[in-house]
Amino acid sequence: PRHAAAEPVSGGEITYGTQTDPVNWNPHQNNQANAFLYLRNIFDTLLEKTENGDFVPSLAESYSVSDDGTVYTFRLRDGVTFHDGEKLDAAAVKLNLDKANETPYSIYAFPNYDSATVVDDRTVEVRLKKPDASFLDSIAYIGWGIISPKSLTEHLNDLPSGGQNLAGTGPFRISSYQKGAQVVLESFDDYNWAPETKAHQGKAYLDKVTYRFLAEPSSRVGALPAQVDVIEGISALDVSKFKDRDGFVYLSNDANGDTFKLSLNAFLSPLDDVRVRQALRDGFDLDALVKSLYRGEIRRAWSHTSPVSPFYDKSLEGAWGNNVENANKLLDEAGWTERDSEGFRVKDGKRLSVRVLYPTQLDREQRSTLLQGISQQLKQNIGLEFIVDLTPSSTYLKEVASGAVHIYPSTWLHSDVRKSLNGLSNGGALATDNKADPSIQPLKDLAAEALATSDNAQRIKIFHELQRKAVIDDVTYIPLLVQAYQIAASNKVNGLGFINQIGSPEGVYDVWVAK
Amino acid sequence: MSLLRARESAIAPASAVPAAIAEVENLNISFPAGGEGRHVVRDVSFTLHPGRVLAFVGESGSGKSVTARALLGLVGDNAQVRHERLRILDHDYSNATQVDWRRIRGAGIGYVLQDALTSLDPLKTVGFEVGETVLEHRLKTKREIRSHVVDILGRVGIPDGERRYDEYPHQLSGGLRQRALIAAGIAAAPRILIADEPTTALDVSIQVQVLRLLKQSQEKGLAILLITHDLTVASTFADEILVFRQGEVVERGTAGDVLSRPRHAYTKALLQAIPGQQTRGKRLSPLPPLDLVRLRPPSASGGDGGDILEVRNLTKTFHSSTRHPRVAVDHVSFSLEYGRTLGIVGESGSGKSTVARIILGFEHADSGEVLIDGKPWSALPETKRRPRRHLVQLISQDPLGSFDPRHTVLRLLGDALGTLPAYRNTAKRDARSYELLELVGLERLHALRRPRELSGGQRQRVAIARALAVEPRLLVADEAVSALDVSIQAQILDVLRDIQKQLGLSILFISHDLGVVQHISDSVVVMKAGRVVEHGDVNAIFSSPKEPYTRELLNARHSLSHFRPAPVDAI
Amino acid sequence: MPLQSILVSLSRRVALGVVVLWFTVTLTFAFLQIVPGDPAALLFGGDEIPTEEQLEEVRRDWGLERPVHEQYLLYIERLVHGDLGRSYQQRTEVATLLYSGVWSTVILAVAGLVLAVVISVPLATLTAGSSTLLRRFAFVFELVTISMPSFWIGIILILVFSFTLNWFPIVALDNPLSLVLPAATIALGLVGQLSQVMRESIERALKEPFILTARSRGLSDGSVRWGHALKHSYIPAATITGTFAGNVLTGVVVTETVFGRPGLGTITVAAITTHDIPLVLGVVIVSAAFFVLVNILVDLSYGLVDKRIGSSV
Amino acid sequence: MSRDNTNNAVTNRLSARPKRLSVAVILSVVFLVLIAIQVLFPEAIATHSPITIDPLAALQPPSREHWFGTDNLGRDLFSRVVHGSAYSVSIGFGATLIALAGGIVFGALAGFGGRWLDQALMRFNDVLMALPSILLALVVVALLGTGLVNTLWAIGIGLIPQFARLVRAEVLVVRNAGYVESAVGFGFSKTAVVCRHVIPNAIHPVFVLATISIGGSILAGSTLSFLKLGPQPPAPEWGLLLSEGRSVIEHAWWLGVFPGIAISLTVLSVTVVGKSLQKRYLQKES
Ligand SMILES: Nc1ncnc2c1ncn2[C@@H]1O[C@H](COP(=O)(O)OP(=O)(O)OP(=O)(O)O)[C@@H](O)[C@H]1O
Ligand SMILES: Nc1ncnc2c1ncn2[C@@H]1O[C@H](COP(=O)(O)OP(=O)(O)OP(=O)(O)O)[C@@H](O)[C@H]1O
Ligand SMILES: [Mg+2]
Ligand SMILES: [Mg+2]
Repeated sequence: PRHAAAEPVSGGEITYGTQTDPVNWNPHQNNQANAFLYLRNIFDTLLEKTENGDFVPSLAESYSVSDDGTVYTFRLRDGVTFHDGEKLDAAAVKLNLDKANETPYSIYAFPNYDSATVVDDRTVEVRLKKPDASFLDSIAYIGWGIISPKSLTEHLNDLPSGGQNLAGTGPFRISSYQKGAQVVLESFDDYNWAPETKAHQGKAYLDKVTYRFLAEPSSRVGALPAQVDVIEGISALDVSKFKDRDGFVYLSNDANGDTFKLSLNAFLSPLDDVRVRQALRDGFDLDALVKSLYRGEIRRAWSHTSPVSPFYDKSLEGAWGNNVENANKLLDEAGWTERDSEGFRVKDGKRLSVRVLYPTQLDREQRSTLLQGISQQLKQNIGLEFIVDLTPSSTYLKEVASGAVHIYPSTWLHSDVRKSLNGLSNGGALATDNKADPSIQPLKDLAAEALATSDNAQRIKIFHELQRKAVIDDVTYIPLLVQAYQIAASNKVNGLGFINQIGSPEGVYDVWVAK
Repeated sequence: MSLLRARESAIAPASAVPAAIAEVENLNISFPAGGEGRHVVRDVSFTLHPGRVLAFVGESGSGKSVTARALLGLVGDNAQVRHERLRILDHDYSNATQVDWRRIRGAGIGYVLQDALTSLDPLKTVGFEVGETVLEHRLKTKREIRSHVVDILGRVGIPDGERRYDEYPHQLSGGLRQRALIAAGIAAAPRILIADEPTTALDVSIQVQVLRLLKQSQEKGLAILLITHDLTVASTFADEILVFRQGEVVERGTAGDVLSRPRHAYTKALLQAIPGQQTRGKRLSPLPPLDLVRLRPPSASGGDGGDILEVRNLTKTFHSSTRHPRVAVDHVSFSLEYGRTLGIVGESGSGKSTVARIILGFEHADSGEVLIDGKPWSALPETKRRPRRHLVQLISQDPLGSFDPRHTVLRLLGDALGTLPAYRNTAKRDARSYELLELVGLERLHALRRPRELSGGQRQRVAIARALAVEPRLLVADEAVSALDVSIQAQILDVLRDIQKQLGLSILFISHDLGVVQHISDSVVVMKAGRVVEHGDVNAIFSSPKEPYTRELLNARHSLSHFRPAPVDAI
Repeated sequence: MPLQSILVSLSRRVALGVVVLWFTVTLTFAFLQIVPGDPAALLFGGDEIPTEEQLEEVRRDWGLERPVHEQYLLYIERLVHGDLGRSYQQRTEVATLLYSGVWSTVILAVAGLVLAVVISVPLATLTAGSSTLLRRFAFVFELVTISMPSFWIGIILILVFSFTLNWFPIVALDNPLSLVLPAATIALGLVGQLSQVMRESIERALKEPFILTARSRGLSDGSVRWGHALKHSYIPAATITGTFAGNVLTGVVVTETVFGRPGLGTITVAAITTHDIPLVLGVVIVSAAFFVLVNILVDLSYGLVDKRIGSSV
Repeated sequence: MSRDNTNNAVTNRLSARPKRLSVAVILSVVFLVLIAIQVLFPEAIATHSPITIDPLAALQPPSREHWFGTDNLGRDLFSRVVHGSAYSVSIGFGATLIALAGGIVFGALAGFGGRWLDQALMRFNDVLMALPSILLALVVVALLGTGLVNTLWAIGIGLIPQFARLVRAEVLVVRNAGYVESAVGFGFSKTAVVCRHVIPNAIHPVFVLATISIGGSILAGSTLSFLKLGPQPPAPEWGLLLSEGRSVIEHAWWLGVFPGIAISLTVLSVTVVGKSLQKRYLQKES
């Protein structure tokens, strides 16, 4: 969705208050959805994803797929140059694809990627190990943004920290960057290769954009409109300041990809008993919590998958949750019948207790508050101790991988079918696929089938099956929120929008300021 | 009383007294703060005349300073000042405003305080301070000020004024500092100079220089108001003397009259209290002798002829990281017989206290030895010495510092008694403590006070009582009376003598005041730079000193008591 | 010989400073040895499990395979050459990262300090030893600022002066006015203590005889306060300002976080949350060096203001 | 030196002694007593449970039912503040106790231990001083993790140098005091002198510093909470409440204001009491 208005004008500049400083400016290494709005200004991808899930040309003027689905041939656009003056050619693209699939350098390596070959100056051929429907998602994803070969060869180690040596082909280039404070981008005058998903062609309207990192939500909100022109990330309470107010534009968008959810470790006692997992899922009133916290600005989730995804299973809506009576019955059945002095259920002298590991750096939009609310309700309703371990520990991934954590709240913001399927088919093994439990093999086979098929209807069917299994039958996931993004701006700013592929705020190529 | 011999008058006879330039009638000052209100000056009247010196004498706290400050309007914000008449330099200051006062301060009346180190701003140069008055009253421009100040510095006898101008007070010796302060006082050519204890903190020889300087100013027509507690100074310098007591003037008259024919009992007592050659063997204070017979004499005194203390060849060098090693005590030997008093005199830094500290076992000598009662003492390890420590007791200049501030007098005495096996029992201890207090002339109510709640004289009595409590044989008194007023000093000296007489104690008496030493000692040790320069009977040494240094010491004191106006060119 | 004595005291302080720095460095080194686990993994930091190649790189950089005493010598040698190591998380030299933040922080700290002095000096001088209304106001003002967490002060300042009144922007970093509120936040954290300390010493000075002497020369109350008494508060005031300057990060961490300003504070917080140990060690060493330097300067300045001090050392 | 300034000073002081406690000190003491009651019997004072959520009553302004209003989960803020006092008070006291213990050990060792030990310990102390306390705290938290107890250590360790310096200085002063020498002169043993005179006299200013640093520790604790490195939610620690409340300050002022007032008043009271103790002490000393 895009906010459009009449008569765009060129020139001018804006200040954009954002939530976070990119941890890493190298698109191959950045996984913060909140940082894509900068990267999308600087880098282009070979293809772009449209609103309805198709792929259209961007740096690649066209592409074709072999019949067996293993060879993709990309024809590159002519006359594209990088910010540093390098030319875009097949060799540059091959270098990028190879780098983007090289671990540990890249975090976006594609498991079925085999090799890329330069056919001629403007043609690249990519070979896959086996057919994979999610490949084009990666091609269009900013994680595979095309970086100047000079940057990649000569300045590889400087790229993460930003700066002049970071060159792409996008409509803006970095003018100055102050870590922890702001980045200033200036228009790239040669830019003339916008994909058709954009509202205009040629160079960007704005001459300059200053992204000011304002981590405090109240600072962003307070600074608009006197000190900044646009902000992103607006808390539910603050929405009323801008929504339907004179002088402001307010936009919000549901994220594509996954929802914010609890991943349950079905291999760790007491969650190894499916009845306990079900009881946990149904033991709290998510609707009420979400309503009081987010005042209708953010929706509760019903599935592992976002409702805007084509793979979303709508039938899950209303199919689970807030059934305290049944939850208590399930726990009684499971043998958790005694109570201890604090009112928690006990079995064989052990308290019914789960540990939720949630790193502070991921905490935003009052998610830890939501978890506390859930914890409180579970205690009151079903006597389950739900310990929210909110720590800045950087070792949480290791801990999660070690299997010692019961619950891991997360969002994989990704429209990447593969990741989604991987998650859905892990049977409660938490974010890792190294848990080789035979019981989850059927799920994995199913996921593999969905990836390999070229029949979209078949894929959707498998997706629905997996979602239902993960949420209703196995309870390896408890969906909580539909992730959403918000933008507010002074109403002289036009052309703001969101990235089709994942739903987070878009770059400012189409943005213009009314005189 | 040769010390206080009336001065041969060098001033004009009374009939020719010039017209008064300041008149104060029935001045009353009180400090109402704190509830009851303290009336510190009552109905004081006096006049100042050009070319004449008026002196205020009296004990500490008698109201001398506040009276003088009333002339400047500087008594303090919290003071209540009333008077029937206050005329200064032909103006009525009865209802003066701050602006009026500021006009007269410095320009009309110069003010010189005692102790120049604290009366000069340590962070300002000498030149700045001297010139400040002049600039404040716009008598000279900034450009002219330097030469003016240098000129004044020269006039008060500071040579090399150009260099001194940029120096800081701490870079000047005591005498120079006091001169600089006087220079600041007269820089704006005032017609009245108030000198509040200008010589108290100075060595005898420097006192002489400063007084000469004042005398010179007086001869140029300045009216001087001199405040001092030192009767010697007042007698040799003032035309008229006012004796203060508790805020009232008890006696007034020409210097000669007041000092040679005192009428008021207080003045008499004051004069009597000054120790020296003539007072040997006499009581200084009007208080009756203590009755110490009840105090069991300390373990049978050795009595005949033996030495309680023998100091052999003591040497002590202090090493410090920043300075050169300093030989504080250099081959010092002397001895003290039972029941006698030995005085140690010498200028500041000559090693007197260090010797005392070695004798008390607080410091280790590098070489040499101290014997007590004929037995080894300083060579013993502390654990061996501990059981005998009670034999030697210290009475220090700063009794307050030697008391744990948290303890009451009763507890202080009790703790000391507790070291004796006979007083393990608390009841016994308390009884004995009260007894001791009574013996040194304190009352029972003092027993429950803390040291800070006692006056200086009372504290020193407690210190003495505490020392006596442990039945010592030797008292070491290091500047024990230096911090006290003359009359209090007189009382303490009397107490010490009573103790010695009645209990047969030996006393090692350290003081820089020759008069005091002369009064109390049987024999004397004169020290200089860590060495003993002379040692012998007190009368013999004071009447016919052999060593030049001893003569020097005595001369300085002599010239002060026989001060005559003299040309001031000499430094 | 004043110059000589200044040089002597200067070299003594520098030597002492070097000892303090050496202690700090040794402490940080010891820290790496003591913390359990693979030091290479620790140094690599971050959230992910490093690969063997990455660990190998760390080991090479820090000489971790060598005996401890050689590691120590290598560590010292690198530091002597100004090499603070590399941040494996940010893939940049620690020195570069710190340098990028240092100016912004220094400007903020100095501005905060200057503002604190500008507020405290008149506040203390005018209210010392008096019982006016102003004194009461000062008393309340100081107590309140002392009792408020500085992030809270910052938030209130932003709300009132930036967002509501729009007087001082906080977003536009190139606008010098954007420095006002952060500097005020730092200043307000210091003003209470500073003016109390200054007032105490001014009051003590006002009771000294030389003040009476100065008054007796016809000086006005103002001249006595500003001309004589104020200077006597320099040493205690400089001492706490010195400790503050050494602790500059404490104020700065909070202020930079609240105001979203770049600088060492922001870098520190980020380094801690991402377990970027080489960067943390770098910050420790740099701030220790800064502390030492500032305190040498403060100590030297004592001698300039109070000549007694220079000559007695 | 005028001959008997001491005499004047005594009388001055005697007249100053009966000066009554100021209103501020009385109010502070009353407030601290209230806080103490809260810490000991939170249930008796709190009107609600501090953790029970009530989504339907979220973000209500102060009312008769909810004196301080409610937070975004409908928890009663007044009750949370009451229960939170235990956290803040234990941070204040705990950190100070740690600093006190460390400072006394360090300072006494340096003061009594002879020149070399003194030099070594004081240089070590300089190092600790040279490290910004916040950095020290951050490193401790990074190493040990967050949580109440770790917060105590983080803050307490940073305070040690201050105490160590003071204890050492006091020990040196007292050790050379006349009354210590005088006690030796009476033949008391070294341990007796230390126990009877040195420690009791050195402890007072240390005690005053401790009082004042309780307030500082509470503030430092709230700063750690602000940086998300202190006690973790749902602990109703005041700094945490304040830091959670700050983001909604424009909509729900009470969430920011009441915890803020709680912190400030507590720190204020502790400081006022500490300063008055200090004043009394100095008055006694001078
Ligand atoms: N500002 C003041 N407030 C209260 N009492 C004061 C003040 N100044 C002086 N006094 C009291 O007034 C009395 C007289 O003091 P003053 O300084 O005149 O004594 P003095 O005779 O000069 O003594 P000294 O020889 O010690 O200087 C003393 O008891 C003193 O305590
Ligand atoms: N603890 C010490 N360390 C270093 N030097 C010392 C020490 N004690 C005394 N001195 C030095 O030893 C010398 C003798 O000092 P002492 O105190 O014995 O002199 P004094 O005759 O008592 O002088 P005063 O009359 O001023 O009391 C002085 O120069 C002094 O500076
Ligand atoms: Mg006086
Ligand atoms: Mg001496």
